[in-house]
Amino acid sequence: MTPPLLQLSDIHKSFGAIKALRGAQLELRAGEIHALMGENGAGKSTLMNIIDGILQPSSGEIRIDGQRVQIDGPATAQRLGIGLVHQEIALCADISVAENIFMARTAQTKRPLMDSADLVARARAVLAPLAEIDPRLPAGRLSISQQQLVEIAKALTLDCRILILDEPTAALTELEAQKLFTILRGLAARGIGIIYISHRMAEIFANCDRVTVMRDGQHIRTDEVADLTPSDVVNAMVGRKLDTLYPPKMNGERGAEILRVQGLTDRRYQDVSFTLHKGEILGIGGLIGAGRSEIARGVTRLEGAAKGRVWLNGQEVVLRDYADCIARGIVYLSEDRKGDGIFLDMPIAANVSALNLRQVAGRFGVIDSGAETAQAQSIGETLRLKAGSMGHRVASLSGGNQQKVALAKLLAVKPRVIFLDEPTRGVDVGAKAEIHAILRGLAESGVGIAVISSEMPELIGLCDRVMVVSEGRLTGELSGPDITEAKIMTLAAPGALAASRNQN
Amino acid sequence: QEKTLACEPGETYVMNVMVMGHPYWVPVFEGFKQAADAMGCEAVFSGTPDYDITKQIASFEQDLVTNPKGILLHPMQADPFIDPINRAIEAGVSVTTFAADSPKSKRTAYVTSDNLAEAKFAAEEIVKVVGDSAEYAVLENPGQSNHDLRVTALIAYMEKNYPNMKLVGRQATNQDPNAAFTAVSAMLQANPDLAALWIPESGSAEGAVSAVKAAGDTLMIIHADISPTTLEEIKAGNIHMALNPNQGIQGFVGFMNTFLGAHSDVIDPFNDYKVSGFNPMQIPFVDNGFAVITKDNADSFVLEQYMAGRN
Amino acid sequence: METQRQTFLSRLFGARETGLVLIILALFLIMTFASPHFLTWTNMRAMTMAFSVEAIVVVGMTILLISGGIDLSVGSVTALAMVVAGLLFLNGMDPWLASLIAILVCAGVGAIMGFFVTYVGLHHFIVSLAAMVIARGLCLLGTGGRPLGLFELPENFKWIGIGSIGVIPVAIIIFVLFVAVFDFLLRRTTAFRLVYYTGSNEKAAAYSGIRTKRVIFLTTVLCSTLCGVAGIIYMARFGSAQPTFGVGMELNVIAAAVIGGASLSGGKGTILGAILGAILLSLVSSSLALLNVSVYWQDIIRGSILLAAVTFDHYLVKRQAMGGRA
Amino acid sequence: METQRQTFLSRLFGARETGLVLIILALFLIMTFASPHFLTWTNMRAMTMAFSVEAIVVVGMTILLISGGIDLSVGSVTALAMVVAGLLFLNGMDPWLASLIAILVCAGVGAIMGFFVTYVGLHHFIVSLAAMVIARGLCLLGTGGRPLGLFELPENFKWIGIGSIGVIPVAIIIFVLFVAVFDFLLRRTTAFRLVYYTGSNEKAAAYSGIRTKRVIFLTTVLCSTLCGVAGIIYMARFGSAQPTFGVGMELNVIAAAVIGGASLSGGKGTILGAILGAILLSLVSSSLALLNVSVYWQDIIRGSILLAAVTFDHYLVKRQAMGGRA
Ligand SMILES: Nc1ncnc2c1ncn2[C@@H]1O[C@H](COP(=O)(O)OP(=O)(O)OP(=O)(O)O)[C@@H](O)[C@H]1O
Ligand SMILES: Nc1ncnc2c1ncn2[C@@H]1O[C@H](COP(=O)(O)OP(=O)(O)OP(=O)(O)O)[C@@H](O)[C@H]1O
Ligand SMILES: [Mg+2]
Ligand SMILES: [Mg+2]
Repeated sequence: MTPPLLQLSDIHKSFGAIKALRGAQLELRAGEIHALMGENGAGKSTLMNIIDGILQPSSGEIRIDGQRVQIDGPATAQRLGIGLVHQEIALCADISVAENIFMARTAQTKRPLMDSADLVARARAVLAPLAEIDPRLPAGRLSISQQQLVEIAKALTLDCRILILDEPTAALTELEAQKLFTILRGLAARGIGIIYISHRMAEIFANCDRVTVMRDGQHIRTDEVADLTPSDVVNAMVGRKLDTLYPPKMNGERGAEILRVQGLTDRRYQDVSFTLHKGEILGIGGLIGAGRSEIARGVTRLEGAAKGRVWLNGQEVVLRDYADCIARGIVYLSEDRKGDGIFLDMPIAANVSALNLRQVAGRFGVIDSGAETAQAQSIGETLRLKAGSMGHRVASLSGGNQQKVALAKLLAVKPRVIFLDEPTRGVDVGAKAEIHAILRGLAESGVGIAVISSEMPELIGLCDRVMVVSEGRLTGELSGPDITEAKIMTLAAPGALAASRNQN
Repeated sequence: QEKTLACEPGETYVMNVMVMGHPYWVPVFEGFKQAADAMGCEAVFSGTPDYDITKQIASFEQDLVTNPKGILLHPMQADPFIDPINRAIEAGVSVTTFAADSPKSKRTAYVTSDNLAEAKFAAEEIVKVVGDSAEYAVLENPGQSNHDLRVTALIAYMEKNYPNMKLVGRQATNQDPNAAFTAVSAMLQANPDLAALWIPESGSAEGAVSAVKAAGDTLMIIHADISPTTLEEIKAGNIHMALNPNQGIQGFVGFMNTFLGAHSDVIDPFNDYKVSGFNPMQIPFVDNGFAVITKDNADSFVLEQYMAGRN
Repeated sequence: METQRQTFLSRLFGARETGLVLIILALFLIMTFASPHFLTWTNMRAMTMAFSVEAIVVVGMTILLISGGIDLSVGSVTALAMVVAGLLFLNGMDPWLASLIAILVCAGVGAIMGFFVTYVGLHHFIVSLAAMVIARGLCLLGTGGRPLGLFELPENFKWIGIGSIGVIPVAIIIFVLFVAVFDFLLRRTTAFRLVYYTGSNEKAAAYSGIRTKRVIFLTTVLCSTLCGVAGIIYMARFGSAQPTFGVGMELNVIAAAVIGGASLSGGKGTILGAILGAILLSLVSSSLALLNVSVYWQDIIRGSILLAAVTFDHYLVKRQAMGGRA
Repeated sequence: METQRQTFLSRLFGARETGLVLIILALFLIMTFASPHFLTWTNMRAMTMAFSVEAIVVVGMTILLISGGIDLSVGSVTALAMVVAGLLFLNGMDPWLASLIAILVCAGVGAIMGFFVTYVGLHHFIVSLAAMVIARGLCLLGTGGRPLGLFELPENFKWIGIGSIGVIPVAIIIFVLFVAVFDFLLRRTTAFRLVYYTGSNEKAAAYSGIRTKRVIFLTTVLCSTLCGVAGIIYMARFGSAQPTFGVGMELNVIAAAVIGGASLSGGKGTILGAILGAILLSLVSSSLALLNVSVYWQDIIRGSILLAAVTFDHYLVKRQAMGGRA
């Protein structure tokens, strides 16, 4: 019998007193797409970083083709044919997309001179099946989902036998995810082994061959996907049964209007009007680059200089800047948690309190660190935040747990209106259900909630009403049983607006 | 007790300066040591390596902690040292200043070369060489008092005595040869008739002479202080002359004054010192003079040769 | 036992500062054996006086560094305060009023820098470099390059520079006060917490509703204002105003802050750490002077101790960071 | 028409540099009218000579800044090269061999700094500050603080500092050569592209298999090596080795690079831009000297022009960036 392509056995890894991995194992065969699943903080990314040589295991062994290997860094990993798409996007912001994509090549090349034209042409070819991105733009100018696609393209250019993707679709819509899987299928057919990490159950079951589940740094089970049901996987991940993934939807009539936006217009979107009501969760759907994030950032005055009128609880308000919005209880959760969502180098507690320090301060603005910690602790618990202590830096958390901190930061101010941009990006199923329940509770208590999500099941399962954006314009609104994947996709497709106009 | 002029065993005198690494201090301290040896005293060189007044004051006060008999001080600035000097005097330490003064303090004496005399000499020399109706220029180092004095005094002297001498350039180059190179290059461009250049220190003189050479010009350069390079340029005839303070005598006389201030019991002058409580050893100003360095005597000013065999 | 001691120190100084405290204690111990004059009241006093005024500038620089800025003009602006106050006094103004105006002028310089940084969008480095040159030029212009003798300053004014309360010099009391107040403000108050947020991730801070431009503007002004305060105390101490004062001060001050844990990329640092950094630098200089080390060796030893101390501290902090996660 | 002109300049200099070129041209025009001596061959020659050697240090600093580093020791290391070569020469060594050894010593200083930065993990700022102090100490120790007179250097050696080929000074030719070569290397070669990647996002670069520590180590060594080269040319020019040479040079050199578009946080900058920055700074100084502006006004004017130039350039670059999107 031929040995497996990659075999990890009994891997241990600690960070100080935290044991991130406690005897993890994984076996990857050539030509398979192998899903790796586990709760936030289970140790998936840590294990992948060990395979790529970014981290060194405390103990354990790695075999490739049955041969024991020592991987001391990404350069060595590349030589062994390992490619990794990191969970956290890491691009050189000032450098062109094309150069970013071929960075690893440039590092290894024997050729002395750059050939920019050739680089751009090849980058275009790699990007073409994924998305339309101009390879000459500096990477920092792209939206977070476009950057994610560039990261994927980067890995695809590596000449690798083992391809690891750590939550590549967290910021992508199903459309891009489908394109990605088409490519991955092709690669697998050529004998490449693929490790695929995701919290999106549907993706796994539609596309993967086998699945390994981890919990608390340990191996729980490895099975053929065909032999499992989603609830088996969830069970293995969280160690208990999850009754329902989504909370019940609003029953009866929606309540009073909380927020009304009319005629919102800026460079990249025109004439956007919508309302938020008590008891109701509004979804905002659309394709990548449709302008959903920009609309939310326009309302909250975070970006651009949008024209348009806004009413809060029936009163027209003039919002000057985001500080103004926060003062009125209108908040926005960014889709780019690392870029503008959290303070990586600061303690968790200080992150959670950032939006309104007065809440944890006594007289004369003196911060009560006890109250600050307690606040982070209590919100952290409801979000199932896995952290050693509230005094630790956010940078030491796993990706999903960082997302929970970003969310906790908003919830801490008891807002009246929340715009959530990809709120559950990278969050595991268990915590996701928890977050959805919290959102439902908030909506019922009279908080206006708008959720931008690229994950179709989330839009469908969570929202009472979905408005769809295409090319900077609202193309339609769906509610109740009309919220289906097909209808959303029709409205989201480019040219949908023209099509709908033609119908009328 | 017998009144003699000699040190007790272990009696120590300190010479305290700023920018201790500067070569100017080397022959001064050599003179200081020679005098100390002659009197059987210990000599210590101290101060701060930096151009930083707070650090020099701290080092002065730290000197006091070691209980010296006297301190020969080069105060970086006059007034900031009033209080420290007076406290030292009160504690029974004799303080003499040299090369820069703190006139409002109670220091017993001030030893220096007379910058006004240097400036006057330089002015007369310029007039002697280029005539009394010519163009001249100066480089300066604003903020350092002796350099400042050398320049302003020369300009004032010229205005008063040779009204036809025209000052066509005045640039701050702050002892930096590269800055002097730039400034003098530009001066030569702007003033084709420039005849003479007065520079209050040697660092700028090095840059100036290389600029003059680079421009293929000839020009009378006269500067104060000396460095090995300017010495060579004097020998080569590219620099007309340098005026160098008599450093050895400055140190020697400086020591003597400090020492006498500490041994004032041997002095009983015809004045009111007993009732006024002053130290009888009071001299407002001692001129240690300066040397004129030209092609002819340049060989006597090679510091390396002088220091060879000494410590 | 050892752990207990470490915990005690850590609790007293905060984990980040323990390393520096240990290094300083070690130097103290060595110096006490090396020189009989070291552990005397006069020497301690002289050593403390040597950095106590500059420490006020260190406070301002640290806060600015935390917000993500930097200021090269501190030396010139300190001199500018002396010169402005000195000129006004010489023209017959009350020295306290003159000082207030001088401090306001410094704040104005800070405001201009802040304007160029936040509203024009230039980098702190280049703006403060220009300010450094311009402020120095103003000092020269105001004085003709010569120090202003201010011997006539009234005693009650000079008191802040050379007076004592009991045996403790007023300048040292002022220094302790500034450090204590700003350390408290920075550690505990909401207003100064915004400085950390802004420096840690300016965009995330803006996305948290913090008016980051205002924060950066104000820290820039604060730093210049503290330079002004330092300049006034120097003037009272020296009884003169020196147009060339403080050349090269910026490197010393930034070094103190960085040794104390501040980062040039913002978001990190404490006042206490920065002051310990300043103490370390000053202690090394003073010790070398006291031991009368040859000047030709002083720089070499100073640089090496600096490097060794930072390296040692680095390893200590790294080890603590590991343990600290527990 | 105007657009066309802009495009022509942009194509010639790259978009980033056009603003600076315009500012320099404007100053040129003004000076040509202001002084009849400005646009003369001798003046141009003198002005170019004034910055041509420092420009070599600017090249090294720019590359280091792009990689995310910084070096405060450039002035001392330049002086160290002079002193080492001077001492060896005075002890009878061939000046060319002595220079080579001096440059290697400088490279060694860079290697030590690089070691502390990459393998120990300290910040460039503090490491190079220590190196600055130590290198200056070595200069003092080697010379006893006295400049070394090297009048005896053979003519063929002095030629690199003061000689000419035809009418063009050798120092200028060397300068142009260094700038051209390094500009080409940095723009076009794969090896130097890695410097940009490392400086732009060290983590991303490391994940791509770039040995970022090695890149940072090498740029640190390169910067010190170029200081060594500059020191040797200075020595040949001045015929002396000055232990105190280059005090404060670091700020000037960093300023040139930053004006030219380099960023203190790495990943940005070009050699051409930095050299234009150096030219701008030097042009202003030379012009003020040529116009014989009062010493007391010079600093004020210099600082203001610097600020104005950077502001103008900033708006130009911003507008271009906007336009580029259309
Ligand atoms: N650099 C670090 N320092 C300290 N702890 C760390 C560090 N990196 C990871 N950890 C801890 O190791 C554990 C595993 O983290 P890891 O990132 O591997 O989780 P994950 O399974 O990828 O989770 P997610 O689904 O949220 O991405 C977490 O508890 C995390 O806090
Ligand atoms: N021509 C352009 N100029 C500037 N930015 C652009 C341009 N085209 C696309 N972008 C970037 O693409 C992003 C697309 O907008 P936005 O993020 O609002 O879309 P979205 O619907 O939320 O999709 P995504 O999933 O990409 O976030 C913008 O944030 C913007 O940064
Ligand atoms: Mg992960
Ligand atoms: Mg979006």
